Amino acid sequence: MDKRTIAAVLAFTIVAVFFFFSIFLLHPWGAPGNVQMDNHIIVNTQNETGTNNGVTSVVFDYRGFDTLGEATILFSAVAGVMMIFRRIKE
Amino acid sequence: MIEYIPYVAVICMIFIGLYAAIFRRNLIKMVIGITIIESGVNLFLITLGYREGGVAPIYTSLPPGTTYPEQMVLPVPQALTLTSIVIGVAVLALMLSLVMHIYRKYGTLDVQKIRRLKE
Amino acid sequence: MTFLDALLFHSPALIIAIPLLSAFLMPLVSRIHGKLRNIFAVSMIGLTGCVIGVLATDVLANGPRVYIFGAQDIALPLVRILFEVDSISIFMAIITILLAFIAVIYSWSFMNHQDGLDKYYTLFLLLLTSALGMELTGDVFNFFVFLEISCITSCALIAFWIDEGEALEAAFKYIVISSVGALFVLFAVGILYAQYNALNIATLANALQYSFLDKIVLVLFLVVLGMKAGLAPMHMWLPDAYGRAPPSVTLIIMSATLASFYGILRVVFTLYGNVLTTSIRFDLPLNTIVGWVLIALAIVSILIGVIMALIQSDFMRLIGYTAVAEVGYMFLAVGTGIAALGTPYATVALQGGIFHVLNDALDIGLLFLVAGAIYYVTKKRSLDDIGGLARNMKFTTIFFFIGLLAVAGMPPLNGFTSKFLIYESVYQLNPILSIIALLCSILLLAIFIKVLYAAFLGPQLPDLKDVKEAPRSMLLAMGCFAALAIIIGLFPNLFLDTLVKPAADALLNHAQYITTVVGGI
Amino acid sequence: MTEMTKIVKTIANILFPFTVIFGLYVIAHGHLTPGGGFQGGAIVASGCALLLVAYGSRWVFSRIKEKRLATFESIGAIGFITVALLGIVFSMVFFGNFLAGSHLLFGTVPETGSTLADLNTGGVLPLMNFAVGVKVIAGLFVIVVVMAYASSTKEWSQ
Repeated sequence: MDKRTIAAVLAFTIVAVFFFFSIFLLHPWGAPGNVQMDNHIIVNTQNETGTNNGVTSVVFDYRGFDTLGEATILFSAVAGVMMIFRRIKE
Repeated sequence: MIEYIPYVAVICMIFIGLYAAIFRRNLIKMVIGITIIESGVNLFLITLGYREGGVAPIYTSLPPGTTYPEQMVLPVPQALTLTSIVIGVAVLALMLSLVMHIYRKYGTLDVQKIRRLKE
Repeated sequence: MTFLDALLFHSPALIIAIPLLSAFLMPLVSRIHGKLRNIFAVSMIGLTGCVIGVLATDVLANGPRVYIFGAQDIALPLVRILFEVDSISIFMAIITILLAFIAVIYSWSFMNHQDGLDKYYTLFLLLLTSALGMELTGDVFNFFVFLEISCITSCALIAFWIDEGEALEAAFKYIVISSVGALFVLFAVGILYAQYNALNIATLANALQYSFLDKIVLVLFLVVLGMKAGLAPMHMWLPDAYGRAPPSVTLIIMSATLASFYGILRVVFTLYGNVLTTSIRFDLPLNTIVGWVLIALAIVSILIGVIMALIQSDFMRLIGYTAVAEVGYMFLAVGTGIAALGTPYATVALQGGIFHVLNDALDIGLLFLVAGAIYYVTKKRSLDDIGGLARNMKFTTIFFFIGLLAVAGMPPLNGFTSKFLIYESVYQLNPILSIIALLCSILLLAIFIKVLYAAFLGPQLPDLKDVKEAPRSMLLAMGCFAALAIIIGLFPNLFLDTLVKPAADALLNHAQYITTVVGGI
Repeated sequence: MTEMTKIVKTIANILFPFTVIFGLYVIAHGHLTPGGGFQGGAIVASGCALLLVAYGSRWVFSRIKEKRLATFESIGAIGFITVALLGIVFSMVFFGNFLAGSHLLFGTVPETGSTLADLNTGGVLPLMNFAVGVKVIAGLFVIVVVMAYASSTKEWSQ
């Protein structure tokens, strides 16, 4: 193995160990720290957006602009794939 | 330690995917590596939003006696993961169409051989 | 509420909605008629430019504006996405729309023999939307979504010439690096969300206590956005992408790169604004460490850019490496601004860096347009195959000469004004850095003189006898850039006082950014 | 992809309608039960991919022109962004939910707490769900058809 892969493997393991020990600072699974934003959404998703489904109210109303970006991503992926394969017709 | 098992799984998935993306020479294996990183990050987002004994934040026929908002799972990470999954599909479609074209043009999927053919 | 007030009130949303709606309409419009498609694209980008102009006059006059998506007023805890437009983001939006407008005029005639043009214009408008979105958004996850859109659209545009193997390979390398980087940005956004349960930049900046996890978030943001902006050790994709993509595409990808540079400014100055001066281990404040890291990477990228540009034979790859060197100058200035935060020359350095963003966009853009004109006329990429073009392509030679002087930072042109600010302020931090930057700029001049002689002045090659001048719309695009370079070069204070100084103050004064959101309107 | 045997085709014929109906159900009830435009669209697109696998890409490509699918997709996208722009016209803000609680289409507000699903709620959300659903169905199906057809044609005119 030449020097480059050894250096890459070394850097890779250092970052992996570094990340591994940093996740123990996060809040334990199942007990999120502060939840003020999500509680606000759960409590008045029905009267503010008129839907029963909290997740859809976040996807389309509270954070609807993300879903517009989302739709653009799918639209650009389709435009990209069709552009790359624009010459396959006989 | 037991509450941190999902995060350990997240870190393992991310770094397995990163290993495949960096060290594998076959193009398809790099694409698979990126998909593994992507599912690792999605798992991370979802584990952030879980509440002990939580129910999905949907009010249609809620199991009786669940006190909201304490016993409901956080909705925002699920919306973020939905966006991230569709991003994964879009990136995957683009990468695979590029790989198909590169294979059609160079006849090989090995990065070293492609670099040699290019000169 | 007259029409102008309504337009002004909704302008942040319209800046994104107009190019997006025109991108969605493009497949339908282009089925009607080809010429209509070009007119539609140019008019829509012009319309967005007008809306940006209206918003710019208001933001530069009376401070940042906030626009919430889905509600009239801000309700804490902040749940909705909001756009926060202050003078630095509107300054970057002006640069982006200027590059896009010139690129669309240029591609009117550059692309007229190509097929698949409706997809080209759709992806062009989507990349423009994502660059504008990255610059205007006040939400961390929204920034990630727009970063991802710019990844996908610029990768597809790099691979536009699908019959060239190198373009596909450059696009694949770009998409792999960018998507892995964007996934780590998502990981960082997840960590921020886990700690503070907020996704808005202002609320996060207000609540940030700089724990160990926030150090990881800062490192992830700096690494990934540095890679997207073309900083030194992670710049490998940039010369391939700029070298292999059509030049009008390179212009718009450059605006996405500058948007990532803006992302770094926003993260360091606003998100970490409160904690920037807290001291961590062995009493070194955060800003010295971040500043000196950026300076070190900037010097490395200047050196790599200049040395690699010296040995390139492919014209566009040579300009690609010069672009890496120019990004190095920007990071050198911003690094000094961060390292010596609070001293008078730090603000001068920051102003120099921000002014250099505008100048670099114009100069490197002009050089790419010239390279495109040569490729359009002679169909040749490498400098050895072309020679003696000055006889037939007079205007292109003049524009190349202006671009050459501007990139090297010669006095009458705009490169000089910002590079002078950078040298002057970096000198006060550490004289060696300023000397290195000066020498590299002179070396750049030497490289481009060699290119000028090789491509334009030398003896006429036999097969290039019947070469005719580039079409009119390409000359118009190059003319606009050259005219702007001369105007900025002759009247720098006009641009410095109206655009650059308020932008630098907006960055340094992050408290105003936070109170406009958290303190209620 | 080449054509499959008769058995696979008949099974695909049986399964395809149920998949499409279930996908449309998930899109239509996105604001009441788990689901929405993206998930329902993906289900219907998987049904179409089932047909593609069973009948081979040449048959599907001759039946369905990718141009028409691309038009469907841009119609869905335009629908989504016009509903958002209507927010500016009616409720003075981009992405404003002007239909919620307005006694127009999808206007009634559900009473708080655990309620039975009333389809006529959700304001702008069902419209956005339909638009995104159309877009995802057409988009994913175009990607799958184009890639399948590209992998099956031997030579591409460069």
